[in-house]
Amino acid sequence: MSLALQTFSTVKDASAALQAAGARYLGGGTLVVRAANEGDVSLSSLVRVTDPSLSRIAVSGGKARLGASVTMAAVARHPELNALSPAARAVGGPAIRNMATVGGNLFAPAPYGDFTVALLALDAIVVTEDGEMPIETFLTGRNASRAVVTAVAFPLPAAESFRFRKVSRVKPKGVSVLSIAALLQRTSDGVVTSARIAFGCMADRPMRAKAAEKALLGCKLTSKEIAPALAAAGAGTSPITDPIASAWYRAEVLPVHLGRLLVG
Amino acid sequence: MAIRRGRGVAAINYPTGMNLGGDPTQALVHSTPTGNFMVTLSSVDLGQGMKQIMAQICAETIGVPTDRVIVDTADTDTGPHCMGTFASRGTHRAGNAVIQAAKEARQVMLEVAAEELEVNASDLETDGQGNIRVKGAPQKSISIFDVALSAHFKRGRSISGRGMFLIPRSYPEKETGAMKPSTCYAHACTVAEVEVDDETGEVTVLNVKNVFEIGRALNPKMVEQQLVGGSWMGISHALYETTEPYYPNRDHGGTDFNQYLMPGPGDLAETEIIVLERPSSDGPFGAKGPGEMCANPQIPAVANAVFDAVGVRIDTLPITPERILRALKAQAAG
Amino acid sequence: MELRKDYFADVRTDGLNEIGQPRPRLDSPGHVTGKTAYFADRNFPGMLHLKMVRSPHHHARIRSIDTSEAEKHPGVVKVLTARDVPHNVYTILILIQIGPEDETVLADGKVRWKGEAVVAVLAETERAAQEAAAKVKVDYEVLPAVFDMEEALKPGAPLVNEYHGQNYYLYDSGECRKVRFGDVEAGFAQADHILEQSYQSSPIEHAPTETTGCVVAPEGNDRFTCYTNTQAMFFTLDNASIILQMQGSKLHFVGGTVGGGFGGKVDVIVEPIAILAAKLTGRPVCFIYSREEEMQISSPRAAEKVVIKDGVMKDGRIVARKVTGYTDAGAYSRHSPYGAQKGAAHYPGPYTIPNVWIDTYCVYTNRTPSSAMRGFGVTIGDFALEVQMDKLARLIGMDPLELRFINAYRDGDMKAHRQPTEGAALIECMQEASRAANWPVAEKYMAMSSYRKGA
Amino acid sequence: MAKVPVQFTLNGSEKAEFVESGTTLLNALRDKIGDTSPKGGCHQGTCGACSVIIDGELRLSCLTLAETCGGANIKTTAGLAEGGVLHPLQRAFLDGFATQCGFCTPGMIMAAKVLLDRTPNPSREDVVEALSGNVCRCTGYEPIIQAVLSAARANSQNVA
Repeated sequence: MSLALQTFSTVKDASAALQAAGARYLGGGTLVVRAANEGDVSLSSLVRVTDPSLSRIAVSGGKARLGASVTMAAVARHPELNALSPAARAVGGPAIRNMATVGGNLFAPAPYGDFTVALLALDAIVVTEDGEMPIETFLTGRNASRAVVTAVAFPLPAAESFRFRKVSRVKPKGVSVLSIAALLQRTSDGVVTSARIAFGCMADRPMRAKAAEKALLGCKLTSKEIAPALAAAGAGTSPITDPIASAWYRAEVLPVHLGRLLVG
Repeated sequence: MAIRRGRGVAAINYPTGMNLGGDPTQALVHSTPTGNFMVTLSSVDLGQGMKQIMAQICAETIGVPTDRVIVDTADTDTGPHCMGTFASRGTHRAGNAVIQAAKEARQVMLEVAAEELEVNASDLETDGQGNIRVKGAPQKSISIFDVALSAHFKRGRSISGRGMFLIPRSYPEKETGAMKPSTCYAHACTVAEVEVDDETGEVTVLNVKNVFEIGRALNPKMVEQQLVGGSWMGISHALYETTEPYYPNRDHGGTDFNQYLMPGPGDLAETEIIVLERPSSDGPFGAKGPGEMCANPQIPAVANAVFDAVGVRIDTLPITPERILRALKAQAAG
Repeated sequence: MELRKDYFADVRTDGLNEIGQPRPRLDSPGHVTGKTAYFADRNFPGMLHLKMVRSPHHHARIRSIDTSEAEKHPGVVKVLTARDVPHNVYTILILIQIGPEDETVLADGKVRWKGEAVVAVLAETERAAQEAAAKVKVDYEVLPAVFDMEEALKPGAPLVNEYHGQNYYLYDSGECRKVRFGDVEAGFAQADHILEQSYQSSPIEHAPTETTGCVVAPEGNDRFTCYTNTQAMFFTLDNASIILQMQGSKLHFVGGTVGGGFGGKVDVIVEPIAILAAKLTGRPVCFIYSREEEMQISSPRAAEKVVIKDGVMKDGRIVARKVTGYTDAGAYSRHSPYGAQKGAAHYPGPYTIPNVWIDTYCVYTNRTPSSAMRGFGVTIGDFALEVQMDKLARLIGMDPLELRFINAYRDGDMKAHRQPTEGAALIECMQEASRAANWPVAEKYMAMSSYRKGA
Repeated sequence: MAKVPVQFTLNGSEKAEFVESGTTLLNALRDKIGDTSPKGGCHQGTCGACSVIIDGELRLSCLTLAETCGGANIKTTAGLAEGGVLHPLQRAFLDGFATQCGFCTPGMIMAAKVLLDRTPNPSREDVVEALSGNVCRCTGYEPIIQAVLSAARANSQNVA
């Protein structure tokens, strides 16, 4: 059996085709075409959708909606998505960014999925053809997910309230030792009133840093005041071990990099 | 947090050619009817530039410009035996074989020229531009083009030569290890300067100053290519590379260029290369093999620089941020 | 780059016409236009794709192999096992009389490392070959494996390779290659300080951008042309001739344009089986390593352990050096016995030391066989030696560069392997490095020369 | 095995071929069309040797299915020289001794071309970023970075 590509104009039709055994959704190709090239014979058909709305970026009223087929390059160069640009640029080299999609990144296993770390901190809504769900819910169940993701939506952060940091061994393009995204609301004198922090590589998929978030409330972003948040950063994490770094190393440097993101 | 700076030095030597010898290489050289020269080999160009260097060696020996030499190599139906491209042997072994073959061809060429000019072959010299002239009387000359035509169609001479280079094999004496591993050695000294982040163990190599002694830089731009690339690989070996990151544990081996770590274009150290030339007694125009040794001295130089910066010794390669951080924590724990 | 012509000008003739000139590379125009032909740029109609079924275990007995389902898979043309290979047990250095033959082309009864080739599948497409490979059933009895060299050398360790009978290569000199020079124990007794340190490395991949591979085409006259990126044409041809029990005149190898080697393409792994496949099917065959195979299946640079014990005087003279080197060969020899031996010749480094004792071992473990890589036998040794030099300098409170001047070899000095030093240039390299790096050393060192002893 | 038609413009000329469904653009270019300038270094999207330009954007042909390129305008290094005259990037790689084994070169040149098309006067940082998806094992990258910078300078001099 050869590998068959099936092209549909609607998500609905594609979704039906995806029910077949061995069918996988083709986004940018960086995950599934690679798997096929590497001899994953469990894959027998690739399903893609040409609906142009999947590639649309809509920004209005302080909210952004990114179609699932929007590429990292499209996010990175969009003038109204400046806050997200560092996270989009953190994915791959230029060619990968022209291919890798927002939808695909949601499924990328650690150490990949840096953009999803940002989406998690932004409390994005994942839109599928079956409806909408919070990104945390989506990530928890993503391995079993059969529904086609069509978009993600999130309130646009003010540039100064959103921070992103990816740590990699190889520059400028290397996969993550870890990545951190933080959405912080602060009073005019700098006191944190709300915090959403997400980590990459601290589990098999992006995760929230709830203990650190909580410890940050009421703090100013000084080395001294964030210390309890850094101490709590590792709570609930289960970092991956891979060729890039061990779980031990990731756990050790997580507070260091979180501290630099918050104070630096 | 502190970024701490340190520097380290290392000095090395490296044997040219297959250890203990016994690794022959042959070359054939012949002229075409219009005085171009074909070098026939079975040596392999891995990208280091073997073909170009053999062309220059042949050209220098025959006395023609390099663009009149064609290199036909790595076809076992046409090329004579070569042991292979490894052990920094290509330039040294194949170069010697090419010189020998080219000298033989040159001798025939001069003999034919001598007949045409009605002088003794020993009175002739080449001008390097494609002409043969009488020593001391350069107006009396003939082009190599005409000499080759004459050899082919008038005088029935084959302007050709055979070359073979073999360092006889040495067998180590069992109890003392007395042996002759190599006939010549290249040398290097590298000073590396690094910055170490003492909270993360991350190392930045700021600069490396490499001094290489390579016998003879046959083509300086190509020597530079190899030395710059080698210096990068040495740094890469020092800090990044392994197929088994948790050796001897066999798990988590990288399977792609994302997982197999090497410095990217944003990680480059400022690299200075200085070349010295002490010609070897048996190398082609004194050349030694710089291909392997140029990637060696950076490794200990970087290791020593890391110690200089943060006071911990990492005696296991690669010197990863994790190994440094563990050592720093052990140091702090006293 | 700076060429410092003032050094050694007295022994060198400059001003040649072609040598020493930065002529443009004749291969570069092909590279920049994409026209340079690498082996995989040759495509033949009807070419078959070879995929290898590999061992999922580090060490296991093969109880049975069932290829029936794979053979029936659409697009499959041939499935090869050990019994198809005429001379299945081989070793590449047999060509220079370094045995024993200790490795199989396709596993026969046993696998000794995870990734070892067991069955070769040939199919019309790469995809069909992959699908069929997944249908090959191999029944394994998993055996205890050993990964650590020290463990492997202990009595009672699992035996990695029966062709050796013990977990180390047996040299004519015994369990290791030895160098003995002077009296190392007397040297230690005389020394002001003793420093013994251990160094370790991990396996390293060549990572050429072009993976190892070949394309074989039957010429129709009982000859086979093998387009290959081997680093050694006749070495590969002659080994293929032995493995295939085929006269060398039947083989025609074409190569010589290689996308990076670094020592990774001298193992003769892909060519023999691809030629055999072409012979048995009468079809062109390509066998090209995937990147994953290049990373984890092709031989890496060996992991090494180096233990150095030095006796040093307060004035910086090293009076005794004992080195024990261990090369992790993995499951099979390939070039590792040669590499370990090269290490023995290289120690004690570019220094003149009166009392030297070297032992280098080539050790077998259940991992990917290691082999040649840029500088093997020396690269890791230099790391160990030169870190050791730094430690010695700090131990006696001396500048590390000055310590090296004191001990540097010079013309005429006797090396530990009993060859007099010729053509030394270490001192001049260090002098130039001292200047370039602004790392000052005492004037007496700057006045030294490799030409003769003493200032 | 199902064959499907693919049709696109390659370096200015129309190409139409039948390939097996699921064939990558890399394999279609190399095996069917005969343009072997894109190289298969990993088939994983991690080395950049297969880089081509599709409708003005740098893409990895090893991860792009040929069927998805219908009507596309594809450029490869093989089509870069016009009328036998090398492109300034090719010239710069040659003059700058920026090739060794040459296997990464076509991909590097594609990545650099996209950069210079959009950013005629790039900074070193721009060049580093543009080349970051392309692996070179021989050169240590510096000569390649210098070649791209030098091509940019040559271009701007020609324009001026």
